[in-house]
Amino acid sequence: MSRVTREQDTGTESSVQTMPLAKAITAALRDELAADEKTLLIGEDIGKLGGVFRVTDGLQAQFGEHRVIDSPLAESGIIGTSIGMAMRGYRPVAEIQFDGFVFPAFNQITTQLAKIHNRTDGALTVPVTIRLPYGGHIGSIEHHSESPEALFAHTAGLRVITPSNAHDAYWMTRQAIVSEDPVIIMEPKRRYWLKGEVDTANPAPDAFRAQVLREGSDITIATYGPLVPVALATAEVAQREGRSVEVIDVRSISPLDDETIARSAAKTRRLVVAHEAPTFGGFGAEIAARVTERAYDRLTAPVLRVGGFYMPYPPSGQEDRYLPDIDRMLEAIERSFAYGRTR
Amino acid sequence: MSRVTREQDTGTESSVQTMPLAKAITAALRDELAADEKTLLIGEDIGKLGGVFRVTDGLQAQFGEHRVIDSPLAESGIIGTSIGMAMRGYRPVAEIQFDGFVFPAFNQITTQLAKIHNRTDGALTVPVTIRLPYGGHIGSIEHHSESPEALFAHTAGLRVITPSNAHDAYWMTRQAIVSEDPVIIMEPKRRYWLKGEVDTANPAPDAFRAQVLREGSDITIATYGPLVPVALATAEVAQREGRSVEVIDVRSISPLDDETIARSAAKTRRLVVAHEAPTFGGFGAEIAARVTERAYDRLTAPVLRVGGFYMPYPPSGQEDRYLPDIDRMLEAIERSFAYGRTR
Amino acid sequence: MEPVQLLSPDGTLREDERYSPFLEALDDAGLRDLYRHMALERRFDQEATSLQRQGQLALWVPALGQEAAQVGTIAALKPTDRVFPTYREHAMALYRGISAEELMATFRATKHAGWDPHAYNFHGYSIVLAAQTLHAAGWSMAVKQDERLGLRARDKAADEIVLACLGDGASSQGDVHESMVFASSYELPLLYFIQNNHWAISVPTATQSRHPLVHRADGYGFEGVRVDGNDVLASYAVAAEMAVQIRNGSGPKLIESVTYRIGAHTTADDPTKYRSDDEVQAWAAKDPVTRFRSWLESGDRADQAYFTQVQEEAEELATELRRAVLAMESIDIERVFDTVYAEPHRQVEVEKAWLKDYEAGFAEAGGDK
Amino acid sequence: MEPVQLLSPDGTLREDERYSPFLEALDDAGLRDLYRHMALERRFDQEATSLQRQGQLALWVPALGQEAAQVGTIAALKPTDRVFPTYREHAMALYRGISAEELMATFRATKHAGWDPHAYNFHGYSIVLAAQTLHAAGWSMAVKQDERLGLRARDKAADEIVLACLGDGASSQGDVHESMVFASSYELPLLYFIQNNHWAISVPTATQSRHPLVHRADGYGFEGVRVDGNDVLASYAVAAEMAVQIRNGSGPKLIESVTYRIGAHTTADDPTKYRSDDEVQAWAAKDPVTRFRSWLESGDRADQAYFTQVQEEAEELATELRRAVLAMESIDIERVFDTVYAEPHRQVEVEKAWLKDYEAGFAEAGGDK
Ligand SMILES: Cc1ncc(C[n+]2csc(CCOP(=O)(O)OP(=O)(O)O)c2C)c(N)n1
Ligand SMILES: Cc1ncc(C[n+]2csc(CCOP(=O)(O)OP(=O)(O)O)c2C)c(N)n1
Ligand SMILES: [Mg+2]
Ligand SMILES: [Mg+2]
Repeated sequence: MSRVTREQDTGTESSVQTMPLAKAITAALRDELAADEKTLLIGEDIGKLGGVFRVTDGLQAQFGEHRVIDSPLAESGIIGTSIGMAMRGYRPVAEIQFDGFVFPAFNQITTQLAKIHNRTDGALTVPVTIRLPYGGHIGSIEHHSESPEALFAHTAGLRVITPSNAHDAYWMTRQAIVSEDPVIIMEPKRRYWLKGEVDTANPAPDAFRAQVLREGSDITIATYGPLVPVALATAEVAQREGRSVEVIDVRSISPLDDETIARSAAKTRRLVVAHEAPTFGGFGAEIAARVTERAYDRLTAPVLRVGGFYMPYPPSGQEDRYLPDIDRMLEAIERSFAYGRTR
Repeated sequence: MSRVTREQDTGTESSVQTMPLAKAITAALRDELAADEKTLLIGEDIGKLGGVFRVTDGLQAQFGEHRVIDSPLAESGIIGTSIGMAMRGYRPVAEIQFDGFVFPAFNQITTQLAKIHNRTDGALTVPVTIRLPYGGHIGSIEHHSESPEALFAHTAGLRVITPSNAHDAYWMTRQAIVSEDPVIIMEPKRRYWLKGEVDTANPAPDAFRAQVLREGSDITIATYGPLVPVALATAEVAQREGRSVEVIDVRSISPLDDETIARSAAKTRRLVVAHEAPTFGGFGAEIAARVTERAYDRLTAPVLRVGGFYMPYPPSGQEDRYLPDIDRMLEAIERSFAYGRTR
Repeated sequence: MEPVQLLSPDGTLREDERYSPFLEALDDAGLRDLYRHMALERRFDQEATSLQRQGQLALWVPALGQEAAQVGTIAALKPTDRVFPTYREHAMALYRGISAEELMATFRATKHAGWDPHAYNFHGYSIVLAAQTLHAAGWSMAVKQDERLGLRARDKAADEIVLACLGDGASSQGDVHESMVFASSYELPLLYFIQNNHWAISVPTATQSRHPLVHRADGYGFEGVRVDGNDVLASYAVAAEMAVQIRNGSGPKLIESVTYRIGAHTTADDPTKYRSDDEVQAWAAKDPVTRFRSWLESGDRADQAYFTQVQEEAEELATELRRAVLAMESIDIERVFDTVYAEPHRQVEVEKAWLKDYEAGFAEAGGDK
Repeated sequence: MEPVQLLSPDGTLREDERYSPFLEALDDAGLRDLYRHMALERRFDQEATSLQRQGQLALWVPALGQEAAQVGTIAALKPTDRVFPTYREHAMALYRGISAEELMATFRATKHAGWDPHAYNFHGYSIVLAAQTLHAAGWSMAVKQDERLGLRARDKAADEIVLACLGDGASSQGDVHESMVFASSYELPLLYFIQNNHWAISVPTATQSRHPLVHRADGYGFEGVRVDGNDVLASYAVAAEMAVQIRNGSGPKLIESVTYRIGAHTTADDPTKYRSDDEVQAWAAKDPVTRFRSWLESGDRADQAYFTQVQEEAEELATELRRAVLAMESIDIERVFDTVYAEPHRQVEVEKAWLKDYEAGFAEAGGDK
């Protein structure tokens, strides 16, 4: 990871630019393609079209069709051939077009990609990066709004990360690509057009750590990806109501930086975890169980979870009632404080 | 579910027989094949061979090759065609040969089987049962010892159950087949030869509820499938050491009978959850998070989890160090009591 | 392999020993009706596109250019034959009588699927590419099993065949292979219908296969035929010929219908990024609707009054589409809760109740949730 | 399609215009060596079976009967060609120099895979059927990319070809299709080698395909050839001929090697449940090793001393196998922790430390954990 983490501010002309999250990823891909000829992109429609979200726009024109490869329409094929290329020293960055279409590749991801380094006792590394746009609130049709992170996190051998802002998106993408391990980078598609400053000379914190985005003293909200801006907005509202909310961007699902979250929970003594995926069996359960164990004596309420309902992602006409929003987070905060009162 | 739950003890000749768990499943399949001509079995090697575990032994001879169907070697095909048959009114019982080979079918299970009833606003039901032998401790090679229940439980639309004894195996299999919903019945393969009494006239409790198998007053262990006998043995040992352990067989992963577990935890004030799957992101996290929420004011220690490590299932030469056993459960019990002391 | 063509772009009808006899089933009214269905779909499609532009639909997937492929094929089947479409078979869906409202639910995102498959022997659109090809194989297995069980009179069961639609892009998916393996192994009454419209979003067919897709059938030992998908008569005749064989127990078959997607992949797509105007113009010149209309006109099989009447019907359909779409409201999330399972499920019930209480709290507080 | 056969079961060598010239590369020593490798594998296999019976192996997967298919094919490749095996290619593995200890790790369950693929250009056994066919395609894409990048001299890169092994059963998996789609789309230097040994555990090949598997290649537009897999010379010549073409840029090809699994599927299997003794006997009569040995003997290409020497070498190999197996111990779980990731991972580290403390507790207490 040296190249990506060692880079330093040169102090000369400004390395800071404001851009949408999607374009930060484009920039990261461009910079990695330029830095290492063994890095290549593969996926459906990523070439001339630049991907359905235009994240790879212009990259095939710049690097050629053998480095930005339009694949046949076959997700298992995309991941399976990426594995084969990685075995021979390449760093394929595979794009899966939408969250709901990752499942045909599930076998290659779970039984192969995740396990090959371990299976071969370390003889083979498979530094494949999988880019997976995920999450809802884009008003789309079925299979275009899902959040399958829990289904990857449970399988050891994969790293699963998700940025929430442009600067992180740039740096976490680069760190994912240079990692020797397979990394699934889950891109919060409803935030693709969220603008932010990207400093290409000052690396974001380690992609595999959480980050406290807002300090507070009464309660902590830990969330990731698309809900981070919601949590920050919730904290604003709560502030007006006299509650000081600490907001943690979890950033990395596997590894999980439970240390940072538990430290915060131990401080505020209350924790709410939020994600778009259904609560039941969701990754929030892992955070809740783990932090409860680590900070048990400090907590004054159970860790509460805010998530999607136990249903297939509903028709988008109903997604506003399905998705966690400020009100749902506030409700959980209130519920948490109710415990404090009655105890 | 009427046929299966309504049946009553006829009071005439004995309906009780002692048999291994595997044979209880055979009997259940035979009885359902006999009861409904629309029920059929499909899978790899389930015909003449009777399946690699001989669970379907003799059924093709009895019911013919069109009701006990040897399929091509293609798991997505097995589940995908089962869905198609179910759409037309059949009740396919699909066998997946081993836990590790369910992943090629993951797309059909997750994006199709689980969602079709919901997608069609109830117009189509897909009463497919998937039989999935799972878990370790059989001294086998890679991919033959996994526990992927958490990967199914998170997807709404599937029911996931797992019996731990012969009587349950018989009845839960029959209930799975007659359910109008898709059911994944996870069969604890290391317990296939565990004998027990099966009463074919007195139904086991509802397949979708948990069951208290042993009452106790100091702490509860909730587990399922292969670890149930381990938990019962642990309770015996603990008893000698003066700890009264309540043991719950969770039985149903989705739906989860959190009521029964939380009631017990509220009574004993301590809960340990155990499964073979890796702890990280495992289903134990859901039980822990949910029960903590429900019984928060009663608990005197965090819910502790005993599970596999975050690694691919290791070579079986090391499985004894990987798998939760009596000692690991005892250790968790001690850890739980340590909390009680320090608080 | 040259695609089977009966009506050439310049309007001449060729004789073909194998296929022409199948056109005899169509009298002038039948021929006109093919046109009518194509014209209706075209108008419907235009209206849907404009509704999407006006923000009334989440998405639209135009079928422009593929009307002949779809209408010819579905017209050759019986209403009892079971169809498993992709998401672009609007002409087929309308042919089967699916209403504008039912068809648009998916695209207005008010429901995942808008109709009961059993009511039309026509399944809901399938978004995960190729998954439906396995359902079609399973359905076909069940057709054969019904027959064995005597659940339908033997010839009644033997009568039903199944159509599995897929695109050139989807043909690369593993599920298509597994479907064909099952179909050939169990000799299923299944017709694969690949609409090779030259593009899978931005990816040309050559990326899926340098070799004509029709040859995929060779791998499994069943027949495949390439047909000019812009020729409604060839589309009809080839499907009709195959349907007879399949009904007679031939086992599976495959049609590669060579056609062209004139519009964008979906309303979210920008085809100028990946294909030339020349290419689109060249195909527009082979337009299936005008080709067939000219032939009808030239042969006096339809008069001006007929075309006017069809045009009026098309306008009515467009009006009805617009009315239906504007009136359509999303099903409630309560209904979504109720259909996750067919039988009661504890977590679903608890969450549904929670949401009710939660939203009621806002109502009490005068909020709008 | 009749399988290519050069050496008939009765011991006559046929001339074949296309394939016989490829035998010229083999002098008598080369021919004898084919025999030697077959004989070594056979003895190795017997010993492994008996080790399994004695409880020293978790499982064994006999390759008896498939020696010619495997040895002929691998001998036709260069050592630098990359092989992606299934789990039954013991003759190939031994041919490449993989040691008894390395080979048996999987089967003694002491390690998942026992050797470094880079050391032998031979990948670990693949248990999830067909997954490796996609890795082979990806590897082949990388071979072509190396060449484009000039990372190897052009002819050096063009020199490497890839062998993807699979069974008749595995051929039904979707991954095989996707692999062939990629291979044909990108014109990869990839040879598919299907050992059709007539059974996938208890399921006969006909259930996977009523049509000879060799035709699967037709679907993608590349060449497929059926070969008598019990004829080591035909196996060699066909693979050699194809290798030349692939090296010259032909793109992918497929061999269906028709052979028979004489033993059980694995030591856990009971083949009497699904196949007749007659069938097994009929195939035993076509034994590839005795067929070739008779021919070597009859043509004076090898004398008795040679066979005795091979037999001795085989006994030594068996002894070494037994020794190695009995001495092999499982890697420690610590090592498993260390290889889950290539870079540090918090949860893995925490759990590894926890286990250490936990087990240390037993040691202190005088327990045995
Ligand atoms: C499994 C899967 N992967 C990706 C997609 C995204 N996607 C939707 S349509 C499409 C192209 C399909 O092309 P084709 O099969 O030729 O059908 P056409 O759209 O041309 O009718 C893609 C990639 C999907 N729906 N499902
Ligand atoms: C995906 C997957 N499904 C099922 C299995 C279980 N299984 C192991 S070998 C085998 C039969 C394979 O037959 P074939 O491909 O003909 O190879 P052969 O064993 O005859 O060499 C089966 C079903 C598996 N290993 N992987
Ligand atoms: Mg297309
Ligand atoms: Mg075989």
